[in-house]
Amino acid sequence: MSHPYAQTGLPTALPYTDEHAIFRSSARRFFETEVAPKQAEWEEAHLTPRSIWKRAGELGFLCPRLPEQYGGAGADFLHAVILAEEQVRSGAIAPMYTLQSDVVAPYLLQYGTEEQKQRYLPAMASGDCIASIGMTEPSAGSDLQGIRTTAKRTKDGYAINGQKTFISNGINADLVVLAAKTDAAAGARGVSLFLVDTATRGFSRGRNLKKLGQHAADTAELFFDDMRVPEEALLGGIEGRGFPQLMDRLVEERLMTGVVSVAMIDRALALTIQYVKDRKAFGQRVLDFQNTRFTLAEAKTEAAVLHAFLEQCILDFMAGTLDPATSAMLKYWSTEQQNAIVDDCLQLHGGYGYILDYPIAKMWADGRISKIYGGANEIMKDIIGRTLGGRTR
Amino acid sequence: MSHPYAQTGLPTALPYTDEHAIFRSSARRFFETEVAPKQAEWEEAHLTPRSIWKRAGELGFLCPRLPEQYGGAGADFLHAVILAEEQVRSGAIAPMYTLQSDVVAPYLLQYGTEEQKQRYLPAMASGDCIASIGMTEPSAGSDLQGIRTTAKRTKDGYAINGQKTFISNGINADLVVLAAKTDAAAGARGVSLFLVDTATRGFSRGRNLKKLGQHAADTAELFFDDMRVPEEALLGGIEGRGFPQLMDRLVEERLMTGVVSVAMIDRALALTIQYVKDRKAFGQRVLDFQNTRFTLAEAKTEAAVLHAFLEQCILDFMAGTLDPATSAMLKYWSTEQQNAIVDDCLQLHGGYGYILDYPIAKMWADGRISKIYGGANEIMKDIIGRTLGGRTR
Amino acid sequence: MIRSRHYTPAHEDFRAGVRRFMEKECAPYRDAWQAAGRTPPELWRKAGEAGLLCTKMSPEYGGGGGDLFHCLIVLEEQTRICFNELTFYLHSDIIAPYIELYGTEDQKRRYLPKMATGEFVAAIAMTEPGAGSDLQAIRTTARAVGNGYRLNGQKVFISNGQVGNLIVVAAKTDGGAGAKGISLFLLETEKAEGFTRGKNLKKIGCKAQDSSELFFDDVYLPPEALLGGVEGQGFPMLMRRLPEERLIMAMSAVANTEEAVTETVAYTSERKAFGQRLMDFQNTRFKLAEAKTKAVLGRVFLERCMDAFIEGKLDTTTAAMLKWWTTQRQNEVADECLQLHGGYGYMMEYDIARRYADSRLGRIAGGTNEIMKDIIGRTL
Amino acid sequence: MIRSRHYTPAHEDFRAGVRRFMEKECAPYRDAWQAAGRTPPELWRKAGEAGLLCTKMSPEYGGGGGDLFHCLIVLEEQTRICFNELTFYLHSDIIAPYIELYGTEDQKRRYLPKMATGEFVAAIAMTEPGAGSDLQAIRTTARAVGNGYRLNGQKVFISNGQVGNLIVVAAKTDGGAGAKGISLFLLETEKAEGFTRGKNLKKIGCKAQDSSELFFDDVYLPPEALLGGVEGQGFPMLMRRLPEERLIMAMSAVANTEEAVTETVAYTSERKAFGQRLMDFQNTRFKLAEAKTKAVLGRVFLERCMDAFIEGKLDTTTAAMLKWWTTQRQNEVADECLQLHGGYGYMMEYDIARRYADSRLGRIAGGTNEIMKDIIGRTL
Repeated sequence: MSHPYAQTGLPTALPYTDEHAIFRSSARRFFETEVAPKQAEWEEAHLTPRSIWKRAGELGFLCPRLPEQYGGAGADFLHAVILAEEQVRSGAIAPMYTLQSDVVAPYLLQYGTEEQKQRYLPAMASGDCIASIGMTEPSAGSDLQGIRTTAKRTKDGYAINGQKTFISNGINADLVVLAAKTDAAAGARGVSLFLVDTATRGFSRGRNLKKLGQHAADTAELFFDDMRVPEEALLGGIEGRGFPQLMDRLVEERLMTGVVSVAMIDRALALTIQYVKDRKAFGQRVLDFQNTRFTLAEAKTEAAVLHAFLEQCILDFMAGTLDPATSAMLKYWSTEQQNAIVDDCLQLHGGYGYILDYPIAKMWADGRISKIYGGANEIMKDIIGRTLGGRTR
Repeated sequence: MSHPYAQTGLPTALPYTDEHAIFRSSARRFFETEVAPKQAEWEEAHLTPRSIWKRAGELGFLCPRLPEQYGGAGADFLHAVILAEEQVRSGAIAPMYTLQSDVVAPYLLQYGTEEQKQRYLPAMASGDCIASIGMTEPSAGSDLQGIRTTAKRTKDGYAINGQKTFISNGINADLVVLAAKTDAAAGARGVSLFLVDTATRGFSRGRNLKKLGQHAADTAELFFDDMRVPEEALLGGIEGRGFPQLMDRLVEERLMTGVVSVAMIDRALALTIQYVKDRKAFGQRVLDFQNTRFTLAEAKTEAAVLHAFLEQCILDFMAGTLDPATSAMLKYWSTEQQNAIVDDCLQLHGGYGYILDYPIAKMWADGRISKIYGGANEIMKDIIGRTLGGRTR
Repeated sequence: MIRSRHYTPAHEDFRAGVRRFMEKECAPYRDAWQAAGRTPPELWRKAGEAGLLCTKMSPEYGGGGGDLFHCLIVLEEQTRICFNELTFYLHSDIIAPYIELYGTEDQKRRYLPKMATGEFVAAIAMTEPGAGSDLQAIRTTARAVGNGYRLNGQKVFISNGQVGNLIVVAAKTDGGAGAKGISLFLLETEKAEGFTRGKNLKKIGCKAQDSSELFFDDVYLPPEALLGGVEGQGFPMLMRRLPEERLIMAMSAVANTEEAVTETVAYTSERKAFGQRLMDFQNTRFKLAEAKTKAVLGRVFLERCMDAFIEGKLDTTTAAMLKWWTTQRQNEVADECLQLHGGYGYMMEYDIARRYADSRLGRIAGGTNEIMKDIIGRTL
Repeated sequence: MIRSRHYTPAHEDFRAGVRRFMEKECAPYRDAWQAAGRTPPELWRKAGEAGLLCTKMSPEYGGGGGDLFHCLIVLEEQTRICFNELTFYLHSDIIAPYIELYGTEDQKRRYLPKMATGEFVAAIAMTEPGAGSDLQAIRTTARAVGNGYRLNGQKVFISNGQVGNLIVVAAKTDGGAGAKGISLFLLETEKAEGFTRGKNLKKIGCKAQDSSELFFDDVYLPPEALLGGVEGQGFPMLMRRLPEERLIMAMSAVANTEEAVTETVAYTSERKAFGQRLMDFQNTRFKLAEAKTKAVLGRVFLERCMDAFIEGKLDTTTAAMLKWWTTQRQNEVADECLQLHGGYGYMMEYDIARRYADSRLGRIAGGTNEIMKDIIGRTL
């Protein structure tokens, strides 16, 4: 059996079962009928309503991988893949469910105390609690050790001061997993993560940032002005673990970025192949021009290569053997190809490609951030570059 | 009037006169009838015979820019351009006349003592003396300050020890302009240039290096084993001037590299356009495929852009205003485009493109060094990068 | 560095005036007009008053009597404040010349002075839903009725389609005659019954530049609406204008490429990461060196083509080369420069984000770059 | 790092033997054979003896009874010593299967055992001066005379054309029948009157691999020379073999890409400039990171396609994707890696110079990459 979005007849290497197929078709129905049709409205609002988070929770589409005791379904990683693929396929950029399910929830599950898990995870799975990650600062992008937000010990907890920016879900967030320095002198070892309730005094949100694309997804600055949090807010209860905690999670985050980018490529190709078949110019179909066929043949091949690589990465991840450098290759290459292919596809749309009524135009503007987020691709090359050496066989 | 090899109908910006046109046609005759037909023979020998150097001298094609008192014709820079273009156009890689005329001779003319000029320049113009530059060492490529060859003061001169590599004209050379350290502790200020007669004891030549292409051009290692040279061998008579002397000459050398690369592009395009018109596949001319037309349209445009830029650089150089960064842009961009375009042109030749009977195959192998010689393109980017800043208007 | 050699002191004075205008009358309203999706009529009147419109037009008709460099200066100065969607160039340097070069004396007297003052804002309507770069395939017709015409059809992607009140429309006066059957008409929108504007299209960038579909439902055109007074001249009129139009597109592309480099040099010289300035990373310097090289080559080629144009020697092929090369490089450089801005590059408050979004249009508009390559490929 | 998952201990033993053979019997003679432009017959006998030929062929006919990975291992080990022009794969994995799959029992018995021992060295003659990738346009004819054939025509770019003594020739048995008129013949060169070899073509790289024109002037072929014994089967026979042939080309491309990266990592880790290791420059690390990514993606895609092939599921389109992508990347990576070697990269004593020269062939041979894109484009 081939993957439903495979670019070739190659059989999938992933262990999909019938249950996955059922899950996929219900996810598809949800995204196609309840999420995608609202995108334009949410883009105007630059926000998604809480109701759609609740709805996803009801249907089991939030945090399905959590154990049942924390509100999840104990699902495997392929469920996360399916959800991401189906959301992309429907054309819905927002809500950023994967941020909730695949980025934030694992922090709590992996590092949190039992109390922290009980407090937040069921609410995240139900959609009652919307979560975000507070890492990036105005003066520190990919450079985590350069953060300036501080958490100073008080009698019964911490006083947090600082500022974060580019925070996805920042406007909606009830919970922020916040990186702060508990020991300014200790470098990487001085960074700790906190579970911050956004109802806390001293917390405030800045503007909903205007972005080049991804308009339905809220992105905010966050401010912390002598915000007091209790000791129990420290993730895992031990100071100075923030940096390794963040680092450990990156492999999975890059893998999810790859899943999304490959799905974007699949969608761009599907849309464009349809377009060039329908559209005529100079008396023939646009597909009939050799330039069109070659351009799409190249894109389809890149997609096929990426499918094979992504599946291998997923298998390795599920087996616990996906390493940082390989995940960095996936993130770098998939996002570069996504941008290049979407750009080529836009060009094949001619003037319509620049008009936001056409999905390819939105995909172009939405997708540009992928070469930057989750660690800029220059960081990926740096990671790969550091591991060079030795023969490959 | 447009340039004879212009890629568009744009008029040339260069002040060509009738005299230049006559010079061009006699140069063309020389290269087409006396030089190009011998290439295969010289490739086998990996060397050009001294007779063809003498012949070029007789005809006034060596060092024409030298003043008459030193055996030249007092010609302007455009004569150098014409000679380089016509040599490339004829398909002759060797002899490396431009190295003699446009690289070595200017060192002597600009920095030499009157005695040094009298001794070498007329012989270089007549072809009796073949010259080369000894800069690169096994452990120092583009890094001139890292050279290890030393020239130690003796009673009446210098004792030179060391090794050079990749020396063009190295097998034929009678004269080497040699970079050596006269003061190991003084960094860049410790480098001096010497005029070294290759008949001197202690000088020896290594192998004629086997290269990827450019087989008719000799390239050698040179060894200096306690070679004694008199004080008068020091270029200009003052120690420690070598580094600025080398640096000052680089602008012109990069400009000549650009002339050659653009001429290579013109030749590749002319050959390929002819080929795709003559050759048929699947019942039509290869030119009739859209992929062929687009590929060549792109190449022709790059050639047109480069012609405009090269002409501007030549004008600026003749006016004394061409700066290092602009010359680096020319060297970097023209050699990148040369390689990319020749590669595309080879591809359009199909299987024939890999066979050395076809000139495009040789051009591919010959041309690859251009991204490395005269300062690798990474060095060019470094030079450009250092001058960034400030508005352009 | 190679510098422009063409500016006289008068040009520099003009530049200073344009810059003041851009900073005072445009920059403060940029965001508002982008949100509105259009520029207001007052802007056009003010631009006319300030001498920014129709700078090349003969003073006899109220123009500035300037040259191609006035057009370049306006584009450079609007580029500097990252306001690529100001369409003065379209009105002044692309559309007005149709009337000045091809119009009857009556047409010139009627329209040109008011175009110079900004009372008339012009648009040109060529492209149709089924005919992008393929002009001969247009379906809009102007059927002779009495001594006038009835215009029927539909246009798309028309810049100034919302704000324009004078529209140059390409239509077929003779459906059977192919290229020879196309004529141009001057349509004053206020009087035009049956003329409607579609919605203002939302674009990736260039958001203050309105772009519309236009509909013509049996619109009556008097005989004097026919540009030049002779039918069937539309195609050669359009063809003859293409080199200059592509030259103008390249001006914008080159100016944007330069500005993107300049902004990014400034940004990377200040911004730090991992303990050093971004500019101190070799990757940053190399990428900017590549970008700068493209900017400089584009500038030199542009100026050479401008020289040739002024001498009457710019051919269609060379103009096609210039258009695709400069817009392609503009887009590449904007992409690299955005990347060097990191997350900020994706935020619309940074000009590089806007420049990137704007730049994507250049490879499509004015004939896609594939059309340009086709033109060049035909001459091999 | 993702690693190959397919090797059994038996494979590893085989690899060790191949490596010994390459180091002992090939590496010392590489330069001499490259200068000669061909490999000597003894090499083929020795390779047969050592079990390096026809590793996949059934033991019934003298083969090794192995799988696709034996072919990969031979290619990997010859790539390691940078000897891409050894054509064992062509003989063993491209040509021998024609006879084993399509031949009559007599043909199998006659040729296969001697191919396994290296007594017969095979070539396949398809391409003609006027028909590169366009097989249906071939003009070589095999005219029926008596109960045999007369072969007339000309072939070009035939690998092993000088050293081969068994040539599979594609010819038209029915000039009017298009693809259906093509048949394959087995030509033993020693007996073939009227058969001549043209000069050994000089190539950019792969210099020890002889490549020739072949001429057939009324060469008599007995009836049993017709492969499979039925006329008109040539085209489908060739078509069915294409996926595996392209898979084999990709094996070589991927192995070369990996070796280029490995060599360049070693070189840049040792070589210094401006006071630091080349590897310490960010540009070097980034370029090698890009190259390594391409190598890894190529390996994963290759192995996936091999899995599919073994399961009988590799289609023509996917094989075409694999061929162009891996050969394109091989060439790009060789170019970048050569550049990181500086002047040494241009010297033939450095393997990277040879790899670069060799790599250029992959984008042309076995159907140009444009043909691959055409195949893929047709399935959109």
